[in-house]
Amino acid sequence: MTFEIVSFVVLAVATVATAIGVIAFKNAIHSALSLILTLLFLALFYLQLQAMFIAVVQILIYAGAIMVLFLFVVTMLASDQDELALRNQIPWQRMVGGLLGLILVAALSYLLFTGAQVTGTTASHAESLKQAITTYQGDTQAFGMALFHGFLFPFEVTSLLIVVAILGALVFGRRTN
Amino acid sequence: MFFLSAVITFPLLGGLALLFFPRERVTALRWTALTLALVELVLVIVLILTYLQHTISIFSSSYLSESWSWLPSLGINYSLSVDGISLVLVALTALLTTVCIAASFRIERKIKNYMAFMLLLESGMLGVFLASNLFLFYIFWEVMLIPAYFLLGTWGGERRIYAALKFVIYTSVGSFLMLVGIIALGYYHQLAAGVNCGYTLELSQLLNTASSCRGVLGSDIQTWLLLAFAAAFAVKVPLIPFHSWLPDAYSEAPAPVTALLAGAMSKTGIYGFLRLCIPLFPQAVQTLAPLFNTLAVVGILYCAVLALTQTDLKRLLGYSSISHLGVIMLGLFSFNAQGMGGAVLQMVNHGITTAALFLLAGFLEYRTNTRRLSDYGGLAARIPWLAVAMGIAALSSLGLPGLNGFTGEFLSLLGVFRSNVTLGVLGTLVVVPAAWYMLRFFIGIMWGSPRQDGVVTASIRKGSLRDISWKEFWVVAPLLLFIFYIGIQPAFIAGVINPSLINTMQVLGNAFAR
Amino acid sequence: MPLTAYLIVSAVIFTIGVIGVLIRRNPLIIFMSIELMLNAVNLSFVALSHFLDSVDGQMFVFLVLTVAAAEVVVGLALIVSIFRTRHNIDVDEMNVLRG
Amino acid sequence: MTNLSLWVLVLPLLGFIILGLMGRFMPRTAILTIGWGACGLAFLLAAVNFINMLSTSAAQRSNDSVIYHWISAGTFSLDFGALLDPLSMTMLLVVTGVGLLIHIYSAGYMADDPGLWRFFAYLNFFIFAMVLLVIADTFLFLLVGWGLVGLASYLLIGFWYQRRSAVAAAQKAFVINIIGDLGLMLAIFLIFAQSGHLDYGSVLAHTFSGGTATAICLLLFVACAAKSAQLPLYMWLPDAMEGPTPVSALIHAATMVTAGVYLVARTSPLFEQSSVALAVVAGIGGVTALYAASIALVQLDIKRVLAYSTISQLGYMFMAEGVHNYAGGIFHLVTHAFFKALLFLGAGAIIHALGGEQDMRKMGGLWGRLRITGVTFLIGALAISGIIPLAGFWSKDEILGSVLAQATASGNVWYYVLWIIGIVTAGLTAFYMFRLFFGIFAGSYRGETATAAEHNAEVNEAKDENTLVTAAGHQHTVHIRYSAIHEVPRVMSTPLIILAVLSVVGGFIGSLALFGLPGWSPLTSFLPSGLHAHAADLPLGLAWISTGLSLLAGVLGIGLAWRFYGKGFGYKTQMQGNPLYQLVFHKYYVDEALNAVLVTPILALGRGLTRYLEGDVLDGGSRGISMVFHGSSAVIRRVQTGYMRNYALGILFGVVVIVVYYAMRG
Repeated sequence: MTFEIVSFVVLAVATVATAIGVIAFKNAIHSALSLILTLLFLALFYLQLQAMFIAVVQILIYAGAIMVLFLFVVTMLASDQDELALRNQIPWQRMVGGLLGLILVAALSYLLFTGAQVTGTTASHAESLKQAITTYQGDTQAFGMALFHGFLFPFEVTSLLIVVAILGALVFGRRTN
Repeated sequence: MFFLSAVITFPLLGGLALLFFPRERVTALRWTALTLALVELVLVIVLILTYLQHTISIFSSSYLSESWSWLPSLGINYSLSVDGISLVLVALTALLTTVCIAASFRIERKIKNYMAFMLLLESGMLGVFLASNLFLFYIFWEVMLIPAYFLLGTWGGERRIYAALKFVIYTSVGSFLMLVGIIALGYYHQLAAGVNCGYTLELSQLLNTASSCRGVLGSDIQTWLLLAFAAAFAVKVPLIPFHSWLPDAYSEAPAPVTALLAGAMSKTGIYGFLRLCIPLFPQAVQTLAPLFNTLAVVGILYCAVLALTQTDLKRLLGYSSISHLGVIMLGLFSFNAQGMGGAVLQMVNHGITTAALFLLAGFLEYRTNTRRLSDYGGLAARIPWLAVAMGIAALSSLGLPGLNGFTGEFLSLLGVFRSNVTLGVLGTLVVVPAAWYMLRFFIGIMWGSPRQDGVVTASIRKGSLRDISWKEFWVVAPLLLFIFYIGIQPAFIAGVINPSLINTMQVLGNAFAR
Repeated sequence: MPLTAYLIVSAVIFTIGVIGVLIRRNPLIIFMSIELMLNAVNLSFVALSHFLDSVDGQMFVFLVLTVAAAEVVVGLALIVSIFRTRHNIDVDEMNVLRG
Repeated sequence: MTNLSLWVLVLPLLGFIILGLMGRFMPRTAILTIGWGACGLAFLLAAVNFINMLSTSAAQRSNDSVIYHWISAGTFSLDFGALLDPLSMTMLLVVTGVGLLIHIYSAGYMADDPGLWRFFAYLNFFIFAMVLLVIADTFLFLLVGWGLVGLASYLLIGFWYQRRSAVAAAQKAFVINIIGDLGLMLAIFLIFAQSGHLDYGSVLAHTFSGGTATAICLLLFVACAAKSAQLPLYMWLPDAMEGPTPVSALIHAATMVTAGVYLVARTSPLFEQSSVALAVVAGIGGVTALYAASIALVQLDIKRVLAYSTISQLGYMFMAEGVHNYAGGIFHLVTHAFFKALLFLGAGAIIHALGGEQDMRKMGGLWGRLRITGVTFLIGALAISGIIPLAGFWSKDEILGSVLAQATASGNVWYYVLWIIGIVTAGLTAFYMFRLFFGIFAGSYRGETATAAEHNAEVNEAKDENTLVTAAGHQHTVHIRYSAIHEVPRVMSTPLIILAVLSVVGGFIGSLALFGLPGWSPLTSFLPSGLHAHAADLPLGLAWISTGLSLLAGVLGIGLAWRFYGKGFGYKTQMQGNPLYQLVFHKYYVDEALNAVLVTPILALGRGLTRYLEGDVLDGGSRGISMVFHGSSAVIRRVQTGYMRNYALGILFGVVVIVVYYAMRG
């Protein structure tokens, strides 16, 4: 129990700290590295929540593929422009944004503490997750069964979306003469 | 039965088909468009024959109405029906569209789009005349606006953009108010009829003629709803002071478009008053009748005086058109068989006469490239047959006894006089300035001594000022024919109108005087 | 740990992402902030999936992942092509839509 | 009978349609055949009808037949029908008979005009419209005919449509006639609103309440005053002389302008219900008679003299009708049709012979050259002056007699005044007619010796008159040498002779009671009894006084004219300084006053409204509203900073608001 609390607190602090790092570093490469860390910590959270498959996918796709892409672009653009050196045309944005952000997090926390309770049980049509994990001997298989039975159509639509995105990236990336 | 739908959608589909034509085949485009309009005219004639064989009653005959569920929970159905009043207006629209398309052969630019828009406009107007669901009515009402906007803004004169924008803004402000009115009407009707009755926009149910759900609206609600509806119709007619778009639009649009707008589209406004405002809000209409009557009378005399001094041919005709429409409005709000029957008859007459005048003015403008009255003079010797045609149309417009304009105006004013002597006298007074400005129009062009210089004289020297051609003659010939026919023998059309009119006006109860 | 704790972490990360979008002018970092927001939501999905004992939450996370991948692909391509034409990637410079 | 009367209507219409559509391409003979044929056949049919009618008993003479159903709306239902009764038959004979003579005459008068076909088409159209007016059996078709004769008049006045003065005259005539139509329309509305009918039979049998009857009759009289050129709506008739002279003879003397007289006679049962309206009719008639005669005294254009004379004579007719003697009005209508047509045609012959000259100052001494015209003109002048035993004497005598009878019967002093006006006007009539006659025929020819000074004076006085050269080439004035003046061709002189004969004998259809033949009154006994039954009887002694005085006034007028103009017409330039003369010469400045009071302000109002209310207020207002939106959008658009981050901030703000709302709600 205590281990769980300790690990949660450590993870939470680390995640939040690296997340702040993402938006605080001047250098985009540092931000990207910090983001990778955040994503890894999140994957640990998923593990803690017994979502093995998602945790792996998170690392493979996010930390692996997407962030590589990010780093690639960041290094390609090699933006040595210092953001702070440029004149900030809307200086009040920073303060107002920060203030609103604080209000948001405060209000959300208040809501979560006072109002949010898990009242429902399992959604009626879905099987119990834990039962499925035992039935299918593992989280991945349970996930696969659900994906290819209940969520086949969204899954296919997603694949279509990715194809379109690839084509779009190709079009944008093409050098126009 | 799909017959009414076919009547409405045929021009629309035809117009869409036109768009697939190659752009260069100009002649083929023109003739196809004309053929489409003619086929539509034949369809309408079939409709007339069907109607005439039928016992005359509204909203019951199976051939002459159709209804399909569309969004039943919102009371929205695709339902159409025809009775004597809409029948004559449908016939008028089909006739005028045919004539105006035939008169548009001179249009050179983007002929494909032009013809398609003309046909779309026809569909819109036919839909307005045939719809018997308020939502459908509104849709067709807006459908009219789109082609009218493009026709005006694309093929108009120098100030076409200004005119088109003004037209659209005036019209759409009015029609949005009507939309609000339509939604509110359904709500209040449901409220009045009771919870078991659904929300409905079906005209027959709102009129309490065909339904067990009877809801009578309170007089306050009626008044506000009437004002919302009237906003749309008053702009379209137009009643003063909502007429400011008209002189610009009518003078800038190409002549066939003006003819169609003035001849057929202005009738949709009056039709709205007649078909929706009066039966739906019988008490409010009677309360507010003095308002509409005043606007109409002021409009009649005001626009007549304005027409006296216009220097632009088409503006003069535009103001004269508003002035004459005022007489129709007066007739409508007299609430008796003569006034209202005369008003409907005069809608047809006004459509024919105004269209003829605008078309003839267009022929003239095409020859001389000017609309200024002061450029003309003494042309009767050069273009005698055009002068004759224009003379006939002008005489019909000023209400010469024996021609169609007289028949309708006489009957309307007779009705007005019966219901209110003062209004009758004031309305009748208009014949004097009407004669004055129409003669000024005719004499200014055709009589008097020819100008020594100027645009017109130049076109005479060039030889471009020719008399009416056979093609042009066949364009206006049907209109002139009807000018005589309705003047001499109006009984037929009046016979078609009157039974339906009396049926429709039953809701007015004792206020409707035979 | 109670659900609320996870959700609060999720809310905090989300807010950090929001603030990042608002205060940074480098589009790459704005993009990363958006990723932060997506991941914050993912966290709450997974947490809820766990506590509600349903696989549906994880399914959403999976879909969000794929959508995020597609979004990043297109977004980065956009950024690259903007950089090619303007040689400047300050979002405040991209204000041609000013009224 | 129905068929026949219908053909009287249809034949001229057919003539009009054929000539109108194809006349342009027809040879002269074909045009004449159709034009004459249509009118001639109509006259023949009318005559046959008339003989038929004479053979039936008096009670059966009224024949109303429905031709077709015109319209119905609610309780309003109307058929187009033809009513043939003695009154319409009398009118029919006059219209088609005089019309035929003038058709024949026109062939000569208009021979050189390229628009001959058009002229005959219009003439046939006029005959059609007039027949329609006369045989209509409802007020509505009366109105139709009423409007159509107005149109015919308009077309014929403006026949030479490139002459500015002709166009202006035509427009004026039409608009003033429309005022009359307005009166008639309102009268019809009132009749229908009160009685629910529009056919003569029902309406004339209906009893209206006193005020309504007066209103209806006064409105009807507005129509009559406009059509028959009575005060205050007479202004168009003198200007209408711009039309070709046969038109003036047919429309503006013999037939159309008498439509008002016909209408009053036709609706006499209504007028009998309102003594006020009748008094107005009589009063206006009398005043107009005197007023127009006074203007006629000083006119120089021979057609204008005749035009004012026509107005004056129409005044007589209304005077008769105003004292219940409708038959007397119709009687004068008939005789006037004869002698005034004769006078106009004579004037036309003179104008024709002089190559378009209408100014009396350039005539004189024509007796020697134009013998037939001179003799017939003299007969006409004598007839209108009321010299026994010519037609005018009888009818004028009957009118004056019945005015005096009314005066004695009612004891109202105003009827004595009216009677005196009648006598005085008779004298004035004789004076100006013989001033005209001597001016044309006596003395020596002045056409060749017009001095430059006179010419200038003429140009100044007649600057709005016809000096423009027409396309038709007819009216431009050529000074013709005396020896070159020739008598008009036979086609023109024959109608003159026939009309002269009619002017001599036409009076004998009236009553000869004065001369010991109490049973002899063919016209009165032919006409319905209602048209004379209400008139007061005059004792024989008083009748002799009236007759004698009117005869004396006529002789006196002729004598004075002989005294002043017997040796020829002399234009007295010193008269120009006389303000009274100027006042009368300029027709009491009525046209100018009307222009200043009515026409100019209305046009100014129209221009002002176009510019300010339409332009600045309405157009400007709608533009102003668009400016408001334009301006406010200029402010609001600053919100669109273009910074994407700003928009994101906006979104966040919205999210925070929503979340805080839920947090606050708990």
